[in-house]
Amino acid sequence: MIQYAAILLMMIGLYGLLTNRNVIKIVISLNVLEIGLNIFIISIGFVYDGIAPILTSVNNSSALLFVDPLPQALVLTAIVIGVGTTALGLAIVKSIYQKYKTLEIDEVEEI
Amino acid sequence: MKKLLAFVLTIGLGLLIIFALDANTTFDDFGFANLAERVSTRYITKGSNVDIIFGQTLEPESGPANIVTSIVVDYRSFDTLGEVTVLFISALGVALLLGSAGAQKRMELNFKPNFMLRVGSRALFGIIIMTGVYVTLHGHLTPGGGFPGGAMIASAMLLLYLADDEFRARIKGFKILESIAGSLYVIIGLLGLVVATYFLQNFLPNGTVGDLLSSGIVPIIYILIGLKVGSEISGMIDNFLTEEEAQ
Amino acid sequence: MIMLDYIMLVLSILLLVIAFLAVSEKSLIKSVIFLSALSMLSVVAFVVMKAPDVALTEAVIGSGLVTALFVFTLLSIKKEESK
Amino acid sequence: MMSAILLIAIPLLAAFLSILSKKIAPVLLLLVGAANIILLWFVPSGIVIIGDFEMPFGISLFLDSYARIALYLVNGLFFIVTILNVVEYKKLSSILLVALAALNGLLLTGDLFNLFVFLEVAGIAAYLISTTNKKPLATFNYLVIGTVGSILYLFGLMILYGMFGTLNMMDMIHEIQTASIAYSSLILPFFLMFMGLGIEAKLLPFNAWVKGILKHSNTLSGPMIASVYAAAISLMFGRLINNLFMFEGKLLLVVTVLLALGVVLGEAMAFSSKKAREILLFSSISQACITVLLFVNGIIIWAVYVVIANALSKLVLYLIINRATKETKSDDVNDLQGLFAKNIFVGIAFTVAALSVMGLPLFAGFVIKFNYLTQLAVAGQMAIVALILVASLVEGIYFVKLLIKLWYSGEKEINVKFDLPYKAVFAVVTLMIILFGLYSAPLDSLDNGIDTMQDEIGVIYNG
Repeated sequence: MIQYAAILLMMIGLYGLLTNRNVIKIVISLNVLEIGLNIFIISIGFVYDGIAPILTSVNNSSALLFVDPLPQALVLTAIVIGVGTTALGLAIVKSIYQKYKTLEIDEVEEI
Repeated sequence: MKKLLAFVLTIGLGLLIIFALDANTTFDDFGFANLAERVSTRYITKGSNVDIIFGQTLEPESGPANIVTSIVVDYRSFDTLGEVTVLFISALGVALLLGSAGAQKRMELNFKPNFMLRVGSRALFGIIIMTGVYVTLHGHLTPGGGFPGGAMIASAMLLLYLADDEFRARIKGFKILESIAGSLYVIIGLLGLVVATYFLQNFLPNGTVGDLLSSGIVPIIYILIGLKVGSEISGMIDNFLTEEEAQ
Repeated sequence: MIMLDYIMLVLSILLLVIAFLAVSEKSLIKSVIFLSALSMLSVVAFVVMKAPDVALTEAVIGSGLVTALFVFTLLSIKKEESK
Repeated sequence: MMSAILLIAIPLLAAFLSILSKKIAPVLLLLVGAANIILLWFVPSGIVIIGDFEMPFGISLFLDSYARIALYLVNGLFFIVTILNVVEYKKLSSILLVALAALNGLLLTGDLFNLFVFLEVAGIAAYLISTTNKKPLATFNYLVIGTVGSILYLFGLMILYGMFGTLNMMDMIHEIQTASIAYSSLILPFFLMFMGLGIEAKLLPFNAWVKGILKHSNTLSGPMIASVYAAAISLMFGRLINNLFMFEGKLLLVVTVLLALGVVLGEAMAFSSKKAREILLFSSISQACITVLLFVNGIIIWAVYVVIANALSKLVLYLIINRATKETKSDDVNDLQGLFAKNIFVGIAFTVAALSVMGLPLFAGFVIKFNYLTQLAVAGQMAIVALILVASLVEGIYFVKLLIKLWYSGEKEINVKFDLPYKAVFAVVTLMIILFGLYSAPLDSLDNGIDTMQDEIGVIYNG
């Protein structure tokens, strides 16, 4: 169920990218797209009544039914890449505003 | 009108993808991921056919009890090296775009921290730093590790920036810390190449699963990543909150 | 449909509604708040899908620092607007 | 001890150290750039395991003659571009070091998720290099479209992971070949990954960012993005097309039509543009589409030669135009009129490079174009052969038009000073183009066998 929601979440992010003309809204839509993709990746590894892939004193043996740990390791990387790109995007947004005094793409006459 | 068309198109594309995935029999359905066919069985059983018991197994193939950490820092440690580079170059880019040669001073925002914020943040600062350090140190046992730990340390710095609008952390110190932590990570990797046979190989003993001082270089690397991520994001926050000193 | 499926159903609907609001909201501040709420909901989704590591990272980085960066950008733009 | 991983680790270590002091950063950049080329000479081929976990479980690099040629080309070009620009763009030294590590990682890595991480690192480095064009909106466009490209690639990759459960390139190829699955289920992931990488490789329908970036490029961002990045990403893309993607039936048709459209539209737009840099960027878009078209049809060795010849000629063309634009402050064709009247040598270099891209006899471009057209004809793709011939005709017309304008001086005198290192680079490239044009025997010494990934899989899995 969440897998379908994740795919639709990505599509809403894509919709945001296509229709928004405000620069900050585009960065927000990019974030929505990334959050959707992260949830989709985690949903690939989900197993019904599996437990979190961590050995603890309670569930201590490796024979138990675990959730797939690999997608979680990948999403850790994808989240931090998302932060890096968003921070860079916002820095560029600030320099756009300093140069053109507007956030709307249509009002910027950058030939 | 254009928005409605775009909306219908994207949702249609989404439904198309959903149907394609449903029709795809080899693609495991949600909740029925068949781990036996996947590479991750090796990560869970750590390559041994006998059970890995928390607190008893000695010298497993990869130390951390937290299997996700064993993937992030041991099995696929090269990904994390690339990952750290992404944050490094983003922080560098933000400094390049927003920073400037001249002296920087705090931006006067029409936001004066009131009494509650100042007192509250002093109390919270200690707790957040402690949690950040705890999460980083226990990365290989409990959920968390370098990335959330470092980000928590950076959010503690963020709290200081909010609590007092004259405060400026020592950026030079962050840069040196960031550079040392990053270079140490690569040097540990090269050490693995020189001492053992492969780059980023875990050449220290793994100890028993579940001890604090276990799994070789993994906690060391996670502490370095924690320091690096913490200093980078604090540097980013400083760049976002300062502006050119009006000469 | 076990209890888990009900939770997931509610979560999916909430996720989609808040995402659509975040994307189609006119005012920037509201849009950023919706994005932060979406980030918190994704943390709940990660916890439900048994991914504690990712939930912790997303909570601290996603809703904590990313929202802070957005708010700082908006503040500095509002300041220059008023100048 | 001497393993291929050093090509990535040494630039990364230098990048981390270079932020300590601004003075040593450019020195480190040049030192590591040269060290990489020398190191490449001693590095043994084969699979390089990282972290002591064998093939599908850990990450591994794969160095064969295909990757070695690509690495020589990318490291060499990178070194040339950094030498010419290090004095002027000192601030970007750390970013260029990270870009070098990322490009080497792209070409070497044998793991598909690792490829995504290096794509992001190289992408972010490219966004920062393009900020030197002082056009923040174009950089913003590039960032958004590049990130969407990486997200599409990751989405396709995770669907493949959901199906086959592995992330290693060789393991995935083996699984796809041995799994008895309906081809229709592979169409979605392959097309998503093709679109994601197509955005990075400047293929037509997805390259809205190229115009903004290369139209305002300077002597660093122009050659770096149009020549070094383009070569690295199309060779990596070629590696994936040869081994991973199996294009058949409908998907092959859709991809071929998309690429053919890219070639034609690229040439048409180049024909109609008045700005010198626009002509160059549209011609490099259509060249990129031709390269991917060749890879899709399995003509590997000639596609690699097209990438090499294009990278070298684009380097010369972009350096000359950007250098001239910096002096004359505009790259409109009539403002640059008579550019070569004063400096004949630079004019010859530009003409040789342009004619080689066009594919005129006597130059390397002709030999390469002749061979890949015959191979395409042998493969029975007559429609594509005709299309490329028409494209070359159009290309010939607008290049000759440009050359005539640049050679015969109009009313005002332009004298643009090209200092010695520029002339040295032009001399070397012109010599190579003419040498390989006349004496093309060494070109035939290599064949499609340079990409040995399939044999490696055979060795590993069938014992």
